[in-house]
Amino acid sequence: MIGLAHFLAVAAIVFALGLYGVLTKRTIVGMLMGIELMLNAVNLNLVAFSRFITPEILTGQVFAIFTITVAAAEVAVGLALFFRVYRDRNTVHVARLNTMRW
Amino acid sequence: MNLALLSSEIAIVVLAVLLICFDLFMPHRETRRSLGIVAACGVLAVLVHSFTQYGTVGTVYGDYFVVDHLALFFKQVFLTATLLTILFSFGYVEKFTQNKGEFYALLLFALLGMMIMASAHDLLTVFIGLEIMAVVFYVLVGFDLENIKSSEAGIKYLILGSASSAVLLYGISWIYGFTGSLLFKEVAANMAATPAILMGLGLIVAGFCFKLSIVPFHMWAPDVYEGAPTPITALLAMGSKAAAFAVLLRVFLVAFAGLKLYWAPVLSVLAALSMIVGIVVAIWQSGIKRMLAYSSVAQAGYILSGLLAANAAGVKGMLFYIVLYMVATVGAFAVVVAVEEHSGSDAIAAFSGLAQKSPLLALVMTISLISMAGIPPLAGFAGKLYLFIAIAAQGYLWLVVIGFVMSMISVYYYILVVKAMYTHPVQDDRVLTVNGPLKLVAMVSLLATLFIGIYPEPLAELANAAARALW
Amino acid sequence: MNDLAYTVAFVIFAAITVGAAFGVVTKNNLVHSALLMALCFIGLGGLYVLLQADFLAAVQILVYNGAIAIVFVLGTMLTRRSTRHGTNETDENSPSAWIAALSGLFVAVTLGVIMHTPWRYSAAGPVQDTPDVLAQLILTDYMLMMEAAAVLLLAAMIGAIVLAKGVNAE
Amino acid sequence: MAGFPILTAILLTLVAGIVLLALLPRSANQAVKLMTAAVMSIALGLTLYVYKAYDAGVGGLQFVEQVPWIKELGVSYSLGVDGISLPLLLLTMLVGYASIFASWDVHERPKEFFIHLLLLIVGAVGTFISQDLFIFLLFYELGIVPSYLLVLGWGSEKRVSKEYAGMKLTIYLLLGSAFMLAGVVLLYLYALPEGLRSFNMAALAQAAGNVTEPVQIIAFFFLLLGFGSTLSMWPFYSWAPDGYAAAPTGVSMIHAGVLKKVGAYGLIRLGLLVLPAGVAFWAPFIALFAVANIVYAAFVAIAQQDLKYVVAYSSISHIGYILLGVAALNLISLDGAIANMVAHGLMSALFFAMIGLVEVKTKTRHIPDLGGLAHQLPRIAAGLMLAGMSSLGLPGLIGFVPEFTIFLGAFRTYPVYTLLAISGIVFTALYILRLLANVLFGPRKAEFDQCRDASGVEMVPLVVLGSVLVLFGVFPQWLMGMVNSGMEPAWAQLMQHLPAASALLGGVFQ
Amino acid sequence: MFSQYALDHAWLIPLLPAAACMIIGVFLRRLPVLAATAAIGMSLLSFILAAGVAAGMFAQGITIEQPLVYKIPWLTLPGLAVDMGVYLDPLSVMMLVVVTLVALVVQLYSVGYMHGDEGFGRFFSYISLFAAAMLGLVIAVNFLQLFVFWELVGLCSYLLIGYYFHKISAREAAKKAFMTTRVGDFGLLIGILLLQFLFGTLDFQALPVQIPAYLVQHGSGLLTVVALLLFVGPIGKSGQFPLHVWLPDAMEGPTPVSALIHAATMVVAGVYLVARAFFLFSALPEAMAVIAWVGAFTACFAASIALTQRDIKRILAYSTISQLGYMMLALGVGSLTASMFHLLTHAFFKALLFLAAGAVLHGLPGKNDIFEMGGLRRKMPATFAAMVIGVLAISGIPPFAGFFSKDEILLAVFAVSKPLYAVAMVTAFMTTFYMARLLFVVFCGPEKSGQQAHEAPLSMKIPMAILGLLAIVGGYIPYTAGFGDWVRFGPAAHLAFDWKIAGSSTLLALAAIGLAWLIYGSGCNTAAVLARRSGLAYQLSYHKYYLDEAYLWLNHTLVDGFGKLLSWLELHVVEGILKGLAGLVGQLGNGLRKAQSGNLRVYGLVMFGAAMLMLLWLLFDPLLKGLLAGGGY
Repeated sequence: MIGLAHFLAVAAIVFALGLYGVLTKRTIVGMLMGIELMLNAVNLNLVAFSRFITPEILTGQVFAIFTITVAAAEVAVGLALFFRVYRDRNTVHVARLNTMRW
Repeated sequence: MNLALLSSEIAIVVLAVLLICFDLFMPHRETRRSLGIVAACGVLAVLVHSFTQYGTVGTVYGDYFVVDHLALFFKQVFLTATLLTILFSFGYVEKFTQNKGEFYALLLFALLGMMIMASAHDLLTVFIGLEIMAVVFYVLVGFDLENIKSSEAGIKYLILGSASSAVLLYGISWIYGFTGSLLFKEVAANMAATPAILMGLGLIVAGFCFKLSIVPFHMWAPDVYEGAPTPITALLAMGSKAAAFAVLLRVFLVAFAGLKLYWAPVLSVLAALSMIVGIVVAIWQSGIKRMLAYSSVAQAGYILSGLLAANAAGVKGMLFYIVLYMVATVGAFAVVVAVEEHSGSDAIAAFSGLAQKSPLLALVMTISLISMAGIPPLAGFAGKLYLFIAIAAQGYLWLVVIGFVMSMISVYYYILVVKAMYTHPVQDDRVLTVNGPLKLVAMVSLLATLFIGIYPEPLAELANAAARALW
Repeated sequence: MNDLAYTVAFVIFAAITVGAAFGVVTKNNLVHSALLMALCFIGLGGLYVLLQADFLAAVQILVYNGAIAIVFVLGTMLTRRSTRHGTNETDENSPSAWIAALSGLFVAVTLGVIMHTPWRYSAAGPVQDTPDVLAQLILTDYMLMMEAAAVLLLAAMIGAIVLAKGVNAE
Repeated sequence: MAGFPILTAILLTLVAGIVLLALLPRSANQAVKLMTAAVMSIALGLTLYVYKAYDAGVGGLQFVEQVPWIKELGVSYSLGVDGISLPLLLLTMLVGYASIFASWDVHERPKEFFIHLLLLIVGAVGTFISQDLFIFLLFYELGIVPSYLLVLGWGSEKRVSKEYAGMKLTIYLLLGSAFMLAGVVLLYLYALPEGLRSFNMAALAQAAGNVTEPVQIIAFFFLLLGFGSTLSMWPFYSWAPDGYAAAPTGVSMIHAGVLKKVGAYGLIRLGLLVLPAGVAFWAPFIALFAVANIVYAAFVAIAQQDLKYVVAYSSISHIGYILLGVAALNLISLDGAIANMVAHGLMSALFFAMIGLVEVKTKTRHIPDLGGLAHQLPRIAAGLMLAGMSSLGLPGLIGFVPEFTIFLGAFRTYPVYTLLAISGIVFTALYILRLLANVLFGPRKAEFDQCRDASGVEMVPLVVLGSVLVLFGVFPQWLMGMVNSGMEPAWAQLMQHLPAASALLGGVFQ
Repeated sequence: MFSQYALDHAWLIPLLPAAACMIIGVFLRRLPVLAATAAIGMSLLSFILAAGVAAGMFAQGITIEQPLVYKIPWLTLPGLAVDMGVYLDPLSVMMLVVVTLVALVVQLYSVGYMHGDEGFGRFFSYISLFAAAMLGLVIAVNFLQLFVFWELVGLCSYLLIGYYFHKISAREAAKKAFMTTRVGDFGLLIGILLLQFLFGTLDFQALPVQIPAYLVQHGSGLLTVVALLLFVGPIGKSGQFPLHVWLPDAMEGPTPVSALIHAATMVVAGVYLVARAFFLFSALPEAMAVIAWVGAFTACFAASIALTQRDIKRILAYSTISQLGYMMLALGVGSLTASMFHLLTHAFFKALLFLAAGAVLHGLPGKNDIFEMGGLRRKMPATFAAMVIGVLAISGIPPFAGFFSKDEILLAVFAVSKPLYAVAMVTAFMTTFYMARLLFVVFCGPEKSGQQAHEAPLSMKIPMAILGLLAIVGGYIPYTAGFGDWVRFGPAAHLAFDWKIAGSSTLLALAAIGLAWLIYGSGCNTAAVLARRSGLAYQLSYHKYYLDEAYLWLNHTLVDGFGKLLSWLELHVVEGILKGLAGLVGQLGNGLRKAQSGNLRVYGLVMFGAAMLMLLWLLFDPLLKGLLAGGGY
């Protein structure tokens, strides 16, 4: 029987994969994608909890909706900044973003 | 439901939207200082208004949004910080080639985010407030289009910030999952030290520590502080940090109060690490903004330590410290802004001979820095005393010792700035002109630092009243 | 829906989600990654359906697939690269193995947590008409949050425009 | 004059001086100095009145002023003097007064210089007259940043650069005070129960018995670290020689003469009188450190070639006597320790003032380059001689009686250490006599024939400090009686708390 | 009556010279005539007062047992009450008279001797200060007062030895004097502290009452240590072996100073202290033995050095050391009377000898080697006469002053210990020999070439005459006037006379004079031959047994070396540790700073790594704790 644990496990794996993406990707967009994966994992978690823990109050789903909203806002701003960086330096590689260090 | 409780927030939104509209209809060549003045006046009005809200404690829309003394206290801190930031950034903003109007509007949006955080009484509201503030700050950090550092800082802040938001959210989801609620009170009621809760706790700590720039989640701070437009750096240091603390207080002292046994050791280590790392790394900095960034890391460690007391005295210490840190920071950054405008550099070397060019600015800088270091008779000392008395009473003597020792070591790099200002020769003979609002901010900071240091009681009373709202 | 079908559906959607997510982070081509991400979101939408969150599944597919994934692709295009190859490669300097280990450890710990937590399952059945309930919730209890989210979107929009417009627009 | 807040008046006079100085134009060289001198004169006059009007027969705290300050922490603006603090207040004023005149030759940015100098003095005055720990702390570190700036802006370089010396001084003192503050926090927390907590020193001293022994031991350890480094206790003295050598004359005078004593004062007021069990535990270590101070520093002083370094190490050596007096833990040695603070303050200030003059006149402090100065500079020679003689404890000068009483008291507790300490007077004599011989006596050197002897304002430090050295030397009761009138009641109070600690004391308090 | 007035105002005796010192120091430094007048006037007044006190003492029958004491509290602390005051008994009155008299005479002499010196005023101010301090010492009512003035006379001695401070030798000698006596004071101070510690008082009246009881109760062990520590002070001050080395060097001071301070008064302070504290010493046989032997050895040792010295003042200095040894010896064998009697006569004849030597040096500027002088008796007849009287007096030829006192000592020693007596006799022989040597070499024989010697002026002759007279009659008169009835310890000690001892010592002295004549006076060239023949012994004596060199080595190699070693440690080790610590903090900062590489990925990795660690901590810490406690979550 598929239960809460399975959904949570899927969410955990997706979250971990997102994490891996954020930490290994070379470009800003790749990193942003990793973040999106993490946020979606969170959403899955929330919805799963909503279903199994508080099925009559949909707090988790409401939260997930807000998460989606926020994710959209973040992506918008993120891509805008990504354009700025790209225009400024003509590169998309994060490793090159080290004007400021130490 | 009492919408009057929301009046401050509504006023700020309206003000922000109005600014955007005004900006649209203003002639292109206008400096937009008028917008700044409008913004400042508006914020000042809200600040004044907020004092009338004392005594009217209540919640709006269920229990999700609460207006109590603690929230009011924090809101006033944010309002003051924003007001002072706006005042000293007139000159700075005029250097932007465009988007000056949006700058003020966005500042107000950030302020709104902070204010929502201050009142948040559930994890969702916390999250929304946090995100408003964070997203606006991502924009503001990257706002200086002329400066490639600015966009770099912005994207770094955004990626790390979003990732940490995701972590925070993931943590929140576990808490929700186990307790079945997002409201702090219900969370507290359904609390049990299960793995899920501890996992959520750990992730939430990580998420907040990022916003607070607590070691080892601080690594974004130096880069972002350095790259961001200076007024934004100031507001990041004062506002964003204070807002995160506002939430932290409620989360840990209301929602997670029962888990003190678990989070206190972790937070004590993090606080100690912040004090140590922030200070030893700051020693090496040659740019003042970066130095202040590390210093803010250490200061966050100090403030965080107050949480360990988990009682009104500790919270009072934190609130007190937040205010004095704001006061000192605003003074320091006002001077940085003035010097940056004058010399185009934020290197410590740019401060050479400032005492001769402008004794007032040099004095303000000195007092601010020394106050941050916590040397009597300035405000920083009173703040540290409140904090450390509270936590020592709970047995964290080792942390007190580390705190005092590190604060004294921090004098080393603060005093290097002082030395540059007072003993190094003037580099050029250009006259340093300081505009009125900036001078006003500097004076306010100076007097407040001295006053709080010598007569801390009024502020302590205020902080105490605010702290009691938690219990 | 019987248990077996439910299980099969879960396995399929879970496999899609996880497999696509894996592809997102391992593919070297950004466009491929973006498309795989869309697939992943579809998988997630399926899982939402299995969780009786049909409205959310719809939102998921609309917003994420329709908006976010597309924004990513567009963003990639806008960088005006002639070839898409190597646009999303893993940084050779990053200690991938360690990061993989970290992620693996994270999963392991999380699974441990999931298994060792005494979940307080609710016996109540799921809400059938989720859009209605959600609307109720959002416009009453979470009214303020919704307003705030609106402000957030406004601010993000202004910010994105300011940043994307750049200096040249003058 | 009853009820007139004279101690506040002293403080306010100095603060008003600072404000007035800040208002003077930057170029007003002479006016700045005159203003400072006037302010100090008024303050000194008030202090002398207090010293005279203090009723030693009654003893205890007098001229008390108390205004609630931060009620919730138990802080009050509480000033007052007793026999312990009054001599030190007088010392501060005398040394401060002399230092103003010793700094008369400052021509570079005099306004800043004198503002900073006055800040140092205000800090010291405040610590001595405050009867509230919080107020004490406010003043305690007031001088540190100004000291740094003074060393940097007006100092000189010798063994190390002045940047290094100034930084070392600053960081050292601050690190010490970090521990001190931790100790204060402990003290505050454990002395009185919540709700009754107070920073009032008298209240803390009354509650001395409440603190449990382990806490006392830890708290005293912290205080010892803090006050010990201010006091340049071995092994925390390293800032002092370089700091003094690098600092301008007036600052060396105040630092060696007064600010160091703040450490000793704190150790007695906060450490000894409030934490009897703590002090009993640490006393043997303090005694050991004291002997190390005395002997080690004396030997190092023997090998120094720079006048200021000799005196700096000498001052470290003398601090050992004060520490020994504290460690001996009996009334007479404590009397001696406090009186020795005054004695050492005056003599080291005089020493530094004279060395400053020598440096101004001859442009060098390197002993082998000097010689025969008694020919050209007889007055300065007399000053150095006076300082040197009181430093080696010549009876008839201020140094003797305090040292004698310390030895007398310490002998009871630590006979061996005391013998070693007394042997210090031989080594002290050795380097002091060498210094005097090599600098003042010997063939006339032609290169110093152009030097004019001290005259006019330059004589003020010599006359003021010298006459007090002699006066208190000839009439030691004026000093010792005052000190004892303060120490005796405090001691009696301490004795009430001692049963708790007596197990540790091992028969020290018989 | 004047004597009553004097007794009541005895405190003025030290204060008058002190006033002179102040007046001269402040107003009259540049006015030589007035300065001298003030100093001498004050000295005269205090001498008159002292004489009045003496008269009063005789009239009122103040004895050792019933002293007249005035005191005022000086220091009153719990557990330490110290008075300052006047202690008048025959012992101190005798000293008062001697000191004021010699001081007066020497000051008179100085007017001539120091004439034209640029530091004339300074000289008189110092010497007045000295007189004040010495008188204060003499009338001390307790050990602390004594110590206070003891140190002050030391200071004056230091100042006056270094009077010619442009001379390196003078400044070194001054330093040496101070240092050496300081070593003695180290012991004295500890002794005083112990006394205060043991008895709770330092008073000269209270202590004698307590000591017998203490001895009965606790035995003499600790008290002997105390006494010996106290005795270290006199060893330093009175030039006893091994701390005598400063006294010959002290001759760098002006000759009147040598006469007053380093012959007649200050150096006997040590003897006086032992006499004053005789209630303590006499109760402790071991301490007495030590004193006796130290005294005897010093006497003999110093005399043996004096045999070969060439500097006229150094010879006298060693003679002083030797005579001080004699006095100590007398005290050590228990005869306070003999010791004090010798102190009295010695003050006269030694001051006389110094004044005469001063006259020689004044007449022959720039020379002090006796072998560069010669045949001066014709050019300086008065000086010669004075010298002859002095030599005869010190040699113990009857009826000169030294004869009586020396005989008393020999008598007392003979009664106690034969070996000591032998030493004393040998010393007496050597004393006479080297004094005669000095006399013959300087005044007899041929005149050395190119000497512009001239006789001393009247102002120097009159003092010499006064002292000459005293050196002649100063022994006989007290002897007959019952000195022992007054100055004594215990029962009245009538001055005895033993023909055998007196005769043998006189014969011995005459033999020594004869031998000296044979070697130095007769014109035969025996001196050089003798010097060569006696080889090692001569070298040892001539180089003062290399004691100075040993001390120098000790001082320069050990003390300085240790000091240098510690300063090296200070500069390199202590500083190194500090810099190391600072560097450590710095390097920590630097390392952490390097982690801040600007690379986003590193930041992320650190953050998530830390978050992971934190999770593990939070999850496993309670687990572990729970397992240990036997439960789960």
